[in-house]
Amino acid sequence: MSETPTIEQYQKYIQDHDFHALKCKSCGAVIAPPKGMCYSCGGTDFEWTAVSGKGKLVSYTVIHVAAEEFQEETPYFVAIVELEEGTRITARLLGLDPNEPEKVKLGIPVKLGYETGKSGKTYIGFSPA
Amino acid sequence: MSETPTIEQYQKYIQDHDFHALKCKSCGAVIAPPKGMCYSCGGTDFEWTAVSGKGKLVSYTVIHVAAEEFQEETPYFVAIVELEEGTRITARLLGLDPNEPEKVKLGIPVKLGYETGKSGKTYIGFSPA
Amino acid sequence: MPLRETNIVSGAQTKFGKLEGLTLREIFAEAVDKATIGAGVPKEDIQAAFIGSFIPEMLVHQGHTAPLLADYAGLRGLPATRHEAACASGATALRAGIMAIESGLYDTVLVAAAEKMTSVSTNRATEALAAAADDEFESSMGLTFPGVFAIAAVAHMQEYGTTEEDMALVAVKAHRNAAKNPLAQFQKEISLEKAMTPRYIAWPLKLFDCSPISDGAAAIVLTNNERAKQYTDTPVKIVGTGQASASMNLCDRTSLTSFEASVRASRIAYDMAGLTPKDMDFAVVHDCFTIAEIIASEDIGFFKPGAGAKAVREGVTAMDGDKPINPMGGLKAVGHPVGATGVKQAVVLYRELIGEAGANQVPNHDTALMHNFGGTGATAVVNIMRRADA
Amino acid sequence: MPLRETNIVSGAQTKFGKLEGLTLREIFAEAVDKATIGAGVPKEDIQAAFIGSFIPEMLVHQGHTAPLLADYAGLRGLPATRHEAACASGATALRAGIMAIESGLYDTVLVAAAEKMTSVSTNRATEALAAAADDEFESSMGLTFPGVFAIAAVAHMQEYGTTEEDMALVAVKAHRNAAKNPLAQFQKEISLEKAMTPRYIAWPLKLFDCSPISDGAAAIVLTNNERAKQYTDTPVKIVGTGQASASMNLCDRTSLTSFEASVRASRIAYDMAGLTPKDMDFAVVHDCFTIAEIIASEDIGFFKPGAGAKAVREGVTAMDGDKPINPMGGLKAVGHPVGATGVKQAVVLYRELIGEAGANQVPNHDTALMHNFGGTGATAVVNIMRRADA
Ligand SMILES: [Zn+2]
Ligand SMILES: [Zn+2]
Repeated sequence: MSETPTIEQYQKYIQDHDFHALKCKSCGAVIAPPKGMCYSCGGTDFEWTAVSGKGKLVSYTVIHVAAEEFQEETPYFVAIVELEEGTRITARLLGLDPNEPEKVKLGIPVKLGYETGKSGKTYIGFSPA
Repeated sequence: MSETPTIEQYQKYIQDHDFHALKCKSCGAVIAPPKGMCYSCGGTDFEWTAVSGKGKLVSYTVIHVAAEEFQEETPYFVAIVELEEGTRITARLLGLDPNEPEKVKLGIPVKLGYETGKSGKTYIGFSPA
Repeated sequence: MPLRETNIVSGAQTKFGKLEGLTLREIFAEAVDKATIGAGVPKEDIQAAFIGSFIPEMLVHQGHTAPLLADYAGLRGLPATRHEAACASGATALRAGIMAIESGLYDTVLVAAAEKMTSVSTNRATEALAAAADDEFESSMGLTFPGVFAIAAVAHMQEYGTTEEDMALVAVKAHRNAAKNPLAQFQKEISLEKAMTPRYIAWPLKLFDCSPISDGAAAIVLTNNERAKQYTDTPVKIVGTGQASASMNLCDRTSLTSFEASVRASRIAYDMAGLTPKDMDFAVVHDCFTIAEIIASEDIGFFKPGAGAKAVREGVTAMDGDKPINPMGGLKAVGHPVGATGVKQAVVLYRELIGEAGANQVPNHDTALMHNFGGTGATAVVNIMRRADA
Repeated sequence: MPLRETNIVSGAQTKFGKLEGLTLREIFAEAVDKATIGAGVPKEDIQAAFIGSFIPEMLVHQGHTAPLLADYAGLRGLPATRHEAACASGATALRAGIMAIESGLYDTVLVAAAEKMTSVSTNRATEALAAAADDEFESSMGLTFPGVFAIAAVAHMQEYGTTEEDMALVAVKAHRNAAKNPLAQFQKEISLEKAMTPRYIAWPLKLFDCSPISDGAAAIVLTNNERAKQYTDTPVKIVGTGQASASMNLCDRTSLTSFEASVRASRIAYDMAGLTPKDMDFAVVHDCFTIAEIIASEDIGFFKPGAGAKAVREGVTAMDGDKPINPMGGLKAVGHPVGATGVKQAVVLYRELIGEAGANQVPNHDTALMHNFGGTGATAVVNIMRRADA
C-alpha cells in the first residue's frame, strides 16, 4: 500500500514545494491531479514522477468574490495550465497583476512555482517563463 | 400571509415563553410541531391556539454525547410528551435528575415550562405535574 | 425508441427570490400543493416522491430531506428519495421519476425540488456552492463556481471572439422576458449599459452575468398513459431523456469551450426521441451564467460551436426569434434556487407546451427541450418534451 | 408481481473501519474496481451509476459527489446520480438501479456507495449525523441520533419487558459473527459483561449498543436477464422491493416500539415477491443500534411485536439459529459508513446467497431479505433476493 500514490501524498508534495504527478505504469501517461484509472489505457497502477515544470497557459480568471476562507486573498488569479507532459492542472498564476487581467495572453509559456496564501496553505502556481 | 402560522413564529413563541400550537380550521385538530397538512382531515388552513400545558410523559432519554453546540449541557433529558390536546412534542424534561434516569416513570403527568440552555437558546421543557 | 409511458399532467412553482420568513419545508409544500390539489391531482393518487435539493446540509443544516419534506407537504408514508447533482439535482430527480413510471413500479409520482439559500451570508452561500466543484483540487485553492465559468468564458472569447457585450446581451434578454413573469425574482428590464457594470465576481464575469441567490420550489406530477387523461386533456409527453457526466475538474475536460456532458446528454435525448434540433420549437437551458447559455445553445445543437453569441446578438433566441431560449427569463432573472431549477425548467416547458405561459407564451409550442446542468458541467441532463396532441 | 429483470452479478466492499490516509474517492474506487474488473465485469459494460452517500458535504466538504466519484473510478462520462436518504442512502441508490433496469433504459448499471467519516471529530460526526433528524424540532434542542433510538428503547422496554441485557446480547452476537469477517471493523468477540459496560451515549444505550464511526464503500453490478449469464452462473435476482417513509419527528409517529416505515416497506416487498417471512432463510437488518435490530426483526415479520428480544436470547438469530440475522456482523461490528451501508447489505446478501460467504456462510441460502433504514426510521427500504437457480 505505501508505494501506491495517494491523494494525501499528492497534496503533501505540494505543501513541501516538491510537486509530483502520477505516471501510469502501463502506458506511461503522466496524470495530475490523481485519478483512480488512467484515461489513456484504463490502467490502475501508478507511480510518482517528477515533471519538468514547463507548461503553457490554457485559460484563467481573477476571483473577486470567494468563499470566506479566501476572501482576504482576493483578487487572485486561478488558471488552467497544460504541462509539457500533457496533463492539465488548476493552479494560481503568479507574477502578474490581477487588476489587469486583460493583459494576460493565453498560450504563453509558464513555469511551475508555489505560493503561500494568507491562510498559510501552499498552492501550486505558475509564472510567465 | 401574516395570519398563516409559520415555523418561524412557532419558534418565536417558544423563545418568548408563550408556546402556541396550530389548530386545523377544518377539523379542529391541535398540531405541534407545525405541519403543512392536517394528518386528521387533510386540511391546509391553520390558526394559532394556546394549549393547557398539561400532558403525560411518553418516553425519554438522557443525552451524554451531543453535537458540539450542546456538549456542555450534557447530561440532559430529552422526552416525548403527549399534550392533553392529543398532539405529541419533543421537549426537555425539567426538575428531574439526569443521573438517575431509571427513577423516571413513563405515563406520569407533566406540565409545560421552559429552560434556557447554556447556548442561550430557550427550549420547551416539561416537569412532573 | 421514444419513452412510452411518461406524461406530465401538472406543474407549478413558487415565486423565486428571497422568501422571507419561510423555511425550506414551507416553500416545498407550497409548490406541492399547487401541483397537486391546486391542479386537480389528489395527493392520495401520488405513490412516490422524487425530490431534488442540492445542499440543505450546509444551507439549513438539514439532511435526509426527502421524508421530511414529503411529510410536511402531506405525503406521509410514501417512498420519498432525494437526488443530488448540484444544480442538476432537480433534473436527476425528474429522471428518477421517469424511470419509476417507465418501469411500471408506479402509476403516478411527484417530482419536486426546493432550495432555501437566502438564510446564510453571500460568502457562506459561495462556500456551499463551491461544494459542487472538486474540493481537493479546485475549491481548496480558492476557485469558485463563477470562477470556473469565467475560465470557460475566457476560452470561448479567445477561440470564437465572443465578447463581454455578447454575454451582457444574454442578461438583457433574460430580464426582458422575466419582466413579464410574476414568479420571477427580477421583474425589471435592464439596459445593456447596466448589464455591463464592471462589478466583477470572477473576471470577466460581472454581477449581471451571474444568476442570483434564491429561495424557491417547483413540482410536477408524472403519470402513465392510462391515467394521464383523468387529470388533463393536454398531457405533455417526455419522449427523450439523456444524462451524462464529465470529470469534475475543469482541467480534466477535453474542451473548455463546450461542456461535453451537455453534448452527450442532448445526443442521447435526441436519439431516444427520434428528433433533431430542427424539431425543437424552443428550449430552456441552464443559464447559471450568461456564458453558460451561449455555450449550452451550441451544445444542444441549436447553433454551431462558436455561433451562440451571434444568435443572441441577432435576436434568434429572443421570445419572438426563431429559436426562443429561456422565454420566461431563465435562471439569470427568474432566480436559481439551485436544486429546484431542473424541476422549474420542466414546469416552464409544461406551461409553454400546453399554451398556458401567459405573457411569456412562445408562438410555436409543440416540442421543446430542457437542459439542466450540475456544478461546472460535470452533470448534464437533457429532456425532450412534446404535447401529447402535437 | 415479482420484479422481472433485475439481477445482481457481482458485489464487493472495502474493509470497513478507519481507513487512514485514504480519501472518499479512493475508497469508492477500490469497491468499484473489486465489483467490476475484479469480478469479470468490464467497466465499459456499465451504462449508468447510481451512487449513495449521506453527508459528504459536512464530512469532507464535497457535494455533487456522483460525477466526482464515478470519474475517479474510471467511469467517465456515464450518467451518475447521487441518492441521499441518510443511512438508507445506499438502498435508495439500489432502488434507483432497480428501476433503471426494469424500465429498460439501461442493460447494466453500477450501484455503489461510500462514506468517509473518520476525518472529523466525534462531536462533529455526531453533528453531521444529527442532520438525519429534524433540525427544526429535534436536533435544535439537542436530541441526537442515538437519543432517538434510546427513546424507542425505553418505550420497547416498558411495553415488552425488553432489557438492557437483551440489547447487549445483540452486540455480543454481532461481534461473534464479525470476528470471522476479515472486512469487519471489529474482528474480536466481546463478553456480555463488556457489552454491558455502563458508558452511556444516550441512556439507556451504551457504547456497545452503538454502531461505530467508519469509512468504507461497497458496489454491486445489476444487469437484465439477457446479460446476466455472461457474467456469472449464479446471478441473484431481486424479486421484491419496497420503500416507505414516516414523519421525520419521532413524536409524530403512531408507535414508538415499531418503525412504521419498516413495516410498510417489508409488506410491499413481500407482496411484490409473493413471499412471506417464512420463506426467508436469513436477513440482514439495519442494526445501527442494538435496539434497532430487535425492532427490525419484528417489523419485517420474523417475530411478533415484542418477541424480538426473546429470539436473540434463545439464539434464533445466531448464525446457526433458525433465522440468522446479520450473519457477517451487521453495522454494529462490521462498521457503519452511513451512506455505504445499504449497498454493503446487498453485497452480504449476494455473497451469502451464492454460497461465497466463507466462514460466515449460513446453511440455508436460497432466499433472503435486506432491511436498510434512514435516520431514525423516516426512510425504510426492504429488498427480497433469491438465487436465480433456487
Ligand atoms: Zn495508462
Ligand atoms: Zn384537520
